[in-house]
Amino acid sequence: MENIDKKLREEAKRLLEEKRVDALVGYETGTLPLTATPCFITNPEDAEKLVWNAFCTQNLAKYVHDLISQHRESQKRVKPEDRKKKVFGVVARGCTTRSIVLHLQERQYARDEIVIVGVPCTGYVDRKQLSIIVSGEDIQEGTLEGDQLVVKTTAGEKRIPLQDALSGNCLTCKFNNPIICDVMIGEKAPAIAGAAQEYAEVEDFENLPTEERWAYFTKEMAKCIRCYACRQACPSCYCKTCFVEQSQPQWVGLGEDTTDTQVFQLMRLFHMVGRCVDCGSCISVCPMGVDLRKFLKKLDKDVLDLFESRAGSSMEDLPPLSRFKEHDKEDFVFNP
Amino acid sequence: MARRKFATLKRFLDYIGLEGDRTIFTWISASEGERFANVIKGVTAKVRALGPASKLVKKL
Amino acid sequence: MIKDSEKIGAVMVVGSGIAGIQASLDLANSGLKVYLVEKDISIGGVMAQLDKTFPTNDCSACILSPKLVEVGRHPNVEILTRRTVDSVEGEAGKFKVKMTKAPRFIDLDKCTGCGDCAKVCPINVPSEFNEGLSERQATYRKFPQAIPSGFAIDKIGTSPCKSACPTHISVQGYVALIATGKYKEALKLIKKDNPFPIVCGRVCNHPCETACMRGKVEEPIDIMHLKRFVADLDLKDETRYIPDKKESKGKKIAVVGAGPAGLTCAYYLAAEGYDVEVFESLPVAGGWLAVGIPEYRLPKDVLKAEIKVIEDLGVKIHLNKAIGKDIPFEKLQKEYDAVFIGCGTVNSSKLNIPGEEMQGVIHGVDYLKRVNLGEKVFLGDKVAVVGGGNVAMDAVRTAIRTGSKDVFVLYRRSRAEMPAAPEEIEEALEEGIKMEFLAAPKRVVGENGKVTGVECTRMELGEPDASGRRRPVEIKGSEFIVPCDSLIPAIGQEADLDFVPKESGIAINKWKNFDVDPVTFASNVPGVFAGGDVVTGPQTVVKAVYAGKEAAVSIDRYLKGEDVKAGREKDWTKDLADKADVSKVEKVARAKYPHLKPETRRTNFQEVGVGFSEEEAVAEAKRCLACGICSECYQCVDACIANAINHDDTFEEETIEVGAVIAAPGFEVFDAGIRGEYGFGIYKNVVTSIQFERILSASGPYFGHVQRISDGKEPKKLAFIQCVGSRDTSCGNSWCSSVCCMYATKQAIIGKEHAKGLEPTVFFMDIRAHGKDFDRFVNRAKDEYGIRYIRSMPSTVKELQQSNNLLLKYVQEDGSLVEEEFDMVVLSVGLCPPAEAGKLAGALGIDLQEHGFCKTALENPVETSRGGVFVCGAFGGPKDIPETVMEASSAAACASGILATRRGTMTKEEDLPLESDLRGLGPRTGVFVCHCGINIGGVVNVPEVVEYCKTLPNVVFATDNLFTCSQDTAVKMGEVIKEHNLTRVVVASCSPRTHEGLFQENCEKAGLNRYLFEMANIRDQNSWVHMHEPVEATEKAKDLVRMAIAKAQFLKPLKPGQLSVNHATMIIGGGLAGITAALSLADQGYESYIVEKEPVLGGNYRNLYFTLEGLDTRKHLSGLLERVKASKLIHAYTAATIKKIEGFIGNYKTTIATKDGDEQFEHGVVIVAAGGYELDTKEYLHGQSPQVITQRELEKLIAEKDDRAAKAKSITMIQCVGSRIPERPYCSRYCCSEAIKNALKIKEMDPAKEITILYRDIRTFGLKEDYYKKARELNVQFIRYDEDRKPEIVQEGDKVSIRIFDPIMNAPVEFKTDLLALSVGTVPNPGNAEIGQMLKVPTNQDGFFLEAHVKLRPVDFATDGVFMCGMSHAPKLSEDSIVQANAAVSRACTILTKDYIEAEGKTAYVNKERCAACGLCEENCPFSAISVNIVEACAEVNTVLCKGCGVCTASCRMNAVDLNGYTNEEELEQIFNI
Amino acid sequence: MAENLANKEWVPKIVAIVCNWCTYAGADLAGISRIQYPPNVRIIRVPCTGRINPFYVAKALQTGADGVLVSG
Repeated sequence: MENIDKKLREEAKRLLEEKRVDALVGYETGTLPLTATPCFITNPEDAEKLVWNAFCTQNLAKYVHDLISQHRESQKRVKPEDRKKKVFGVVARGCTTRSIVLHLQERQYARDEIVIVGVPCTGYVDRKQLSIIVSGEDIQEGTLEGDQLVVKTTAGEKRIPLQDALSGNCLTCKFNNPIICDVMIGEKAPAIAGAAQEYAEVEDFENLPTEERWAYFTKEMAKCIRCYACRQACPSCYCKTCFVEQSQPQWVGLGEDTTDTQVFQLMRLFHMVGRCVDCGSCISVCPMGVDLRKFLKKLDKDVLDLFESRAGSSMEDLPPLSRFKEHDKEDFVFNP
Repeated sequence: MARRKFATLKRFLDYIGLEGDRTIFTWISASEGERFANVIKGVTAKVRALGPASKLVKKL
Repeated sequence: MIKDSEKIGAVMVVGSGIAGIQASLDLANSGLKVYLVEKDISIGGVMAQLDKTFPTNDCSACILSPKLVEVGRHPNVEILTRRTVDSVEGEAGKFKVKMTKAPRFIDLDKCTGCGDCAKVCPINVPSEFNEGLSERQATYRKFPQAIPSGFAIDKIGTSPCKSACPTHISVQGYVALIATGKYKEALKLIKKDNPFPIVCGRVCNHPCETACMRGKVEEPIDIMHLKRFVADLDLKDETRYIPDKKESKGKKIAVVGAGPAGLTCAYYLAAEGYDVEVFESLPVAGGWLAVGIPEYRLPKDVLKAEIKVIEDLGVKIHLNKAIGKDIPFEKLQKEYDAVFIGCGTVNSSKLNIPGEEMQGVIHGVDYLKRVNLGEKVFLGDKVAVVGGGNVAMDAVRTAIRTGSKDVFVLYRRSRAEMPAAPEEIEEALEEGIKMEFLAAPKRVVGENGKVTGVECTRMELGEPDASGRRRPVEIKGSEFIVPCDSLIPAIGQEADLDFVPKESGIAINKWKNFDVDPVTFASNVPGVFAGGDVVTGPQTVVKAVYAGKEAAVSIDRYLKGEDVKAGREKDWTKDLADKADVSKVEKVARAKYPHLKPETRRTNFQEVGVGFSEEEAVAEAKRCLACGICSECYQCVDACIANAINHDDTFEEETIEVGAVIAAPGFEVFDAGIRGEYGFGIYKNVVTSIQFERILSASGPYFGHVQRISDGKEPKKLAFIQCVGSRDTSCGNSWCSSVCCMYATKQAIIGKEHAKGLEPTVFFMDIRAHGKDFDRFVNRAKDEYGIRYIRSMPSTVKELQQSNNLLLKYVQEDGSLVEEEFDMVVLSVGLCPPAEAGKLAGALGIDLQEHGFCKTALENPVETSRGGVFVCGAFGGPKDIPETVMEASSAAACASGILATRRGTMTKEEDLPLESDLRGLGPRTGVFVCHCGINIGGVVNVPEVVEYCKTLPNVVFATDNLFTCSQDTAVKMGEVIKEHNLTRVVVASCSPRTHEGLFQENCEKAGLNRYLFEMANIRDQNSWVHMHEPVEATEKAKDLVRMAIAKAQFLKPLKPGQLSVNHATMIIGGGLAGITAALSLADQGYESYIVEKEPVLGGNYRNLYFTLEGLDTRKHLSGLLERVKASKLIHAYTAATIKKIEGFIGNYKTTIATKDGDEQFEHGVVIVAAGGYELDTKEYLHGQSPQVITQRELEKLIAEKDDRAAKAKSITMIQCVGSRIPERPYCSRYCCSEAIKNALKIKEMDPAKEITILYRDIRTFGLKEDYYKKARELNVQFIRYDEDRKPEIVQEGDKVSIRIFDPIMNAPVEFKTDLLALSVGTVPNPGNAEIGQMLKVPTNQDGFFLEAHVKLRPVDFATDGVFMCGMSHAPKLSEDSIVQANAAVSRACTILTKDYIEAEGKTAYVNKERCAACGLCEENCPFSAISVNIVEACAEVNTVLCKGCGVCTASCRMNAVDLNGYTNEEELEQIFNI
Repeated sequence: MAENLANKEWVPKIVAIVCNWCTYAGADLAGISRIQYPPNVRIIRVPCTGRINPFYVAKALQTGADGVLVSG
């Protein structure tokens, strides 16, 4: 790890010094123990802040998108001849690069507006899971030692296998190395063992009776407080005005009606067809712990099954809803 | 593209527990008057078997 | 030459299949007026009958219908149906066309197409549209989506029965109604023309039966007794028919005589609203019917019932009132407004022989009258009746019933001449009455003034007299005495006119009858009319009825002060429907009319005829042959609320002036019956391909279920036999029909899709898949669908009796004979010249070629032998749909080339009022709910819906209309819009697909933007489909209207965008296609820029010397190039490449690089004619052996008389080199023709040369087949090889040795050849991809350009303003390129002729604030109409390109794109209102 | 749907969102051919199947449709 951080910092510093990037988005150590938070660096010296470890949760593509959009927006007020291009660097693990691929395919920015600093990934720690493991105790201190988390809480010190605390999506991740990158930091990470079972949970759910599935959906959606944190964290959610906030027509009621919440979630989820990279950002930020992954993963599975496509898996694998094949499955068609 | 959208939608609605037979997709060409009537009969029969909708329905 | 200024800016298009439609649209869209002339009742041609189209399996109806609607609604296309062209005079630029318009019998201006008429029509005839597999009515529409949508009546003339009936009842009509169980309607129909059906159903002389065409088959229909069957409904109060009486006119009419003439006259006048009084001297009404005809034929109570109906209609009958005696005639004249005299002939004619005054002589009339009035008259045992008429029969049969024992007839001629009805004579004989023929009374013999006998003389028959009967001549000295107790002379009657005083001045003729006008029955004295026997002398009942009826019409007209006679003379023998061939009609015996037995009836007055049972009547009625097709039962007239039906419609002649003519009459399908060995028409399960097409069609007779005709079962093994009536000299059809291989493949595939277990087999000679993507289609049929192809023609088809299966006998390629059983056989029938080809060619003044197709020019396949007359489609030779469409456009280009200067001179543009200012008004909705006659109103409670609408938000006005589409409602709608300040209009009626445009126009005319209109479909999708659920249908109607009103509040007034058009064209490629296009554009008056990358123009065409048909292509090309050079409008850049193309339809700017540097020009459209290349092959030692050359090189050697060709003794050709292989799975189309062309040329030079052609399938499609035949006749050898057994080539000295497996010998053969010519195929221009990118247009998987639609838009790209022609599209022959180039020009002209392009109103728009420029819309748009503006980071819609499909809208996650007319807000509002 | 049907046997309420060129035309043809079918369908016409936003299906269900038919 030390080694990776070092290489990362060197690379970041060089990029900034050589003006290959105007700013770099990465992670720094968080204020709480066993956390990391996104950071923005414009000064080569600040590269020292950068870290890359199992606590780097958020998908930074979201930030890259925001930065570029903001910059572009600001340039609209500048005379065309004076407009400036800015290049952003980003520390990107596999799922982040998938989002970047998606952004590129969806023309959110050009390839030359970003420099991707690829990092290998073995998964990140799920704070909610960790909290459960430590029975909800406050974590006062914590370190990662090899594949063990050493956690100090009011109840004492506890050693936890890292594997047990990893986020669900990481445990079955098939894309734990960057899809595309300009610089790769370190060696590629080994394949994740659980990747073969990535749809096991979805398959189990599919086999439940209809009423149980509906009950689960209703239960999960009932937790939702419509804080929209999921949307804010999601790199694929970049609509300027989310449909929830649109009027004429108003698509979804804003009140506390349960069906409105269900429809909101349903439609937001459906916007992820062929676009969810399973980075887990939405889940990690959800204050209510809604099991969004259960549903997102289903969309992922169907897109793979129906269209042989996976969001952001390569530049050539275009978003499935922008094209069709003559021999797409038609088994959903009703024939009386 | 529409076909792809509805293929996914149908599976997804079914997945979250809305009875699949409530949302039906099909193709009927301009020369298929008989088929249209049969589709309506078929859809009505399927939905009738499910009973009145209650899921996702907004109560006023 | 006609001066430009005198040319007519209109074109006549003859024939309205897809060719005629396409030509019309192109012409009308480029500023010319079009008359689309069709002999049938609607347009659409054969394509409307097809189920799917190859090779994409698109639904034919789906792709054709929009075209039908477009041409039907086009303001500059006048559709003239039921027209035939008689002559075309004049010359190109100005023709005078004479046409005949056949009657349709339904007024298209009034017909709403609701179909109520067809529902009531009792006549069923085989449906032509379903190829006889189902039936249609005589009132019909060919298919539901037909244009014009109005119905027509199929009537070929007056049926003989109707013509023969003196009262001209629609006999066929009531017979048909009886056959369908509509007895009341039948009675009503009869009484329209004859108020005495009870009488005429019993005692008529029924000339109708004499005329009946069934008589030619076996025996006529028993019409009279069928009439009695329904007439007896009048016997009962609850079933009788009394016509509706019109409002009283307050006028009085007197009728003298209550016989059939008088009472008929009274009946019709009373129904008209007159007060009629009848004066009768006898104590009973009915005249002769009451006192003449005996009870056993016409029972008194039955007659009374009939007269009761007349009385109940308001006719007053005064009995025992003799005019002249009880009431003076003058009094009638004075007190009544008109008088009708119908008093009959009451006096018996005298024999005028000695002794006639003796006791015992009683005249027939008096005798019958006394008996009928109830007197008991006994005439003694032995009674002689003199005469052979019906009165004589009545007298003699009455006599036997009043107790006389020996009763006989004396008649001076023979039985054959007897005027009495044959059945009367027959019945009399049955009753034991004797007849003494050829005996004439001379003297009454008696004793004491009492008769004891009559002396007669013998007669013999001489020459025929005026009546056509042979005149009796007395045989001198043959007198003999017949003893009798009574003698009844019954030889005639006379009128008694004494009651009319001489002073009245009424003219009397020499026969002592009133002298009246034969048509009007008016006497010379105004107000006095007479008819019946009193005018004609003794005649039949029906004639009297006719006189009374006609007199009633006259009196009505007289009293209204109208011309009494005008328009009433009618020749009923004209337009007689008696020409049908009845030789094949199946015989069905006439029903035996049930009688009382002679022994039970002869002693009493019981009615002899018992009457048909219902079952017997219906069966007898079903024997009717429906001679006239339409029976004139007038059910349709009653059913049609729109009053559109006119049974008196007639043929009319018309003349129009046009500047050019396009003949597109299509083709005729081969009559499979000619190939008798296949059993079509004999074996039920042998059908033609066009029938099978209907079987497959979802709208066909079996709703798309594949089934056998014999038992309706799904077949398993299905055989297609190809080339039935094609490539077949035995029936004179030597040509290839060009489309059968493909349609059979399509039918096999679709059949298999419909019936999963189907196992189709195609028997063929060569598979001709010579079109774009055709081979791929056939490969799919083989590989994916497992369809079996057998290269053999079955020799016979035999039916197996038990199963109705079919046994096919065929010889396999190796010579072995196979018998195989199939469940069903489809004969792939060929395309023949249209039946009317000869007549049409004569009328148009054009030549036909040897087979009867239109003769066309070698340089241009749409040119005929007459200037200004063009041809397109299968009339010029068999071809498929895209070729037809291309030719149609091409013909349009050639026609408009002549008339370019007259564009816009005959077209119309409407002036619309300024739109009203709607600001501040908000949604004020007016709702119009349509009854559509009873189509909606009969099911939906329309007033309830209207009331409901009034309660809905934003509705300020709601009303109902009988027909919202009628002209008067349109006016009313306009007034309401203004009066109520409506800002939204909602119409609840039929389908917006057919009527939205019409109602939108109404809005526009009232100053309301046409997009502020919305429709609810409460007919097609409600009342018609829920006919038995009126309550639910009404609720549904309310819901549908509510949804429409809800949507309407969000509608916005839209202004379609406009774009100016640059009138120049860029043509990419200067080959044959490119220069043809440039020249054609120049003819149209438009500038063009040809960009050719080679240093010279001409392309591949430069390599040709001659065509198969014999055109000198060198000369042709140099002529073209000279014209290009001479034209000021053509700018040709050679050795030039395109650097950049900017812009879109109407406004392109292109930069090209030339040897002199960059050039830039602006243009409005692009024609891609980038051509193709000959494949560079290394196969078969090409490039290594000097003996191996290409076909193209061989042509050069031949043309330039090179030694290499001249000295070669043997020449071999290999076909399909580089074509039809996995890397290039397409056919290059021309190679077979080219090989045969060269072979024939060589044989022409030296017949001794040995020529061998190694081929896979010989594809000399269409009329080229004749050359293939010729080559075989000239001993050119053809050896077939399979793809996996290609010929093997080895160099041997200065020869090439060839080894090939000969499938006929079933062994390999080896031979040497001096020259080997390879038919190498075409590859697409490698530059296509780059051109495609610049123009944003796609190429297909082979690298050729992809057209907008393979069938109907073969030269268009999906992107507007870009067209293609020549080999950029697909490999093709030079003539194909010429056609397509002209077609591209025609399509381009639809844009170039406009100054502005008008966009669709309902187009997409972008909400910039929401757009994140993700580009999904751009990727999804099929028309390249939306794209992301990178600078603005936002999508933009090009409204001119946008077709309003809304794909972008639905794909936009941000909801940044929305679609005018179908906005999210509008659509959601509908969902909220379900 | 209006109230006076409420006391009858329950009839499902079905929304059909259909393409103008195909299914809508097919529905018209059913009418022209007088082929009877249950009166419980409310058709919403769109210019093309591609116009149909999947959201409409959800909204139709939320509005209380018992079934939604999407047909191109």
